[in-house]
Amino acid sequence: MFPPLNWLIMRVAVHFYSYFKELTGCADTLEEISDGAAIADLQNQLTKKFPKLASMQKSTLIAVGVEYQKKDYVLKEGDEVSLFPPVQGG
Amino acid sequence: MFPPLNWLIMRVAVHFYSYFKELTGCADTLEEISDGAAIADLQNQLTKKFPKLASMQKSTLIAVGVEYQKKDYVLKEGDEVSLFPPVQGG
Amino acid sequence: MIRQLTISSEAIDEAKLISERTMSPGMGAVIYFLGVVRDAEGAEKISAITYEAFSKMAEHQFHLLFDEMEKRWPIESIRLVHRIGVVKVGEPSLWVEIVAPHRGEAFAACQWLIDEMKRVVPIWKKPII
Amino acid sequence: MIRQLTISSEAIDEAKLISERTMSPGMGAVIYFLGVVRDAEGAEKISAITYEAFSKMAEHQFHLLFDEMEKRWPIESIRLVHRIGVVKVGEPSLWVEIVAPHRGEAFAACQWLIDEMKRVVPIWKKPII
Repeated sequence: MFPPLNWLIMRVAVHFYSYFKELTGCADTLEEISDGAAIADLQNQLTKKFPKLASMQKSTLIAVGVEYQKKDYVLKEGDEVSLFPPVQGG
Repeated sequence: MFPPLNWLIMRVAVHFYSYFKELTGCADTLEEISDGAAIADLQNQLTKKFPKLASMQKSTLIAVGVEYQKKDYVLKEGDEVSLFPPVQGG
Repeated sequence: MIRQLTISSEAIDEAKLISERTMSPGMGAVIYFLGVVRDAEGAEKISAITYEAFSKMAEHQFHLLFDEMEKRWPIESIRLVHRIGVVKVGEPSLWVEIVAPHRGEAFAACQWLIDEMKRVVPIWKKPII
Repeated sequence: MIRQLTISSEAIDEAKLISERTMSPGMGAVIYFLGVVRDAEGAEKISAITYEAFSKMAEHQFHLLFDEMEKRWPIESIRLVHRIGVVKVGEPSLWVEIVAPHRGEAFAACQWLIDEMKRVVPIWKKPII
């Protein structure tokens, strides 16, 4: 009666922009994370994988889809999360 | 040894702009006024000649040549004085 | 500071004015304002406005304002065209362009210039019904 | 409110944008801002800037700003072009135009939009030496 393990794990796509791509060495990554995890948890996981992100943690902007979200946003299976530095248009 | 009378009188050209031309019925007038007279004196003289100017006295702007001047400006022979209502460019 | 001032009854030709813009490589901002004759003055519908200028004084007063702008802001160029005579509804009566290093000073200078113009430059309007 | 938003690597064509302007007879003010790539970032001389956008989100965030502008000011039209990719020194990266009844709201809205854009619209720049 126990659900299979993969029911407790969800996958979220993560995209990096601007010099975050240089800090991580990639533009995208697919992360597996526990069901119910928030953005803060995902960020901790990403910082372990890409240690250079740590220095930017305070100024990192985070979006899910096309909306800004805060660190307490609870992730859902299939979310598209974007991490990027302060914007500089114009 | 008395100077002739016309030494004590000076002539100033007066120009009207905008609806001041309609109030006075003319664009220009040549005024004779006592030597040493100020703009305030000229304005009194003009108000007698063109009574419709009286209602605008407080909002009248006054220039001598191309510079704004106040009512205490002492006129000189040959001055070109302009009287007009508040400006409305743009 | 480049200054170009035109007070004229000719129609304002935006495309031509834009093609004549010069800008050095340190400049980052161009602000451009167009004042257009509206179809109403207060409650009354109008078809045009007649602009009258005391041109010699208007030019002098504009240059006093440009002098002040040059002291206040690091502007590279100010170009201004004020149309006089009959200007129909929908046609521009005023075109102002400021070129400056940054947008902050360009916006500030442009707004200041238009506000001051409306205070001191001897130009008047008369609506045509 | 007319909205026209373009995020594109094509060069900004001011003359064409101006020729496409529409304006109803109650409108009295057009503000137009051009942001141009300067030859220096801080102390360093540069030759160009590469602009990168998260385009889908940038468009959404621009439209949220336009929604807010529509609530705040009686604007008839907002048109904005942001160039992405390599933009050389002296070339425009941003063009914004606001059409409104009066200059006060046009200036306020234009400045607000550019300030907010620089806060929330996901576009970044990278200088090229």
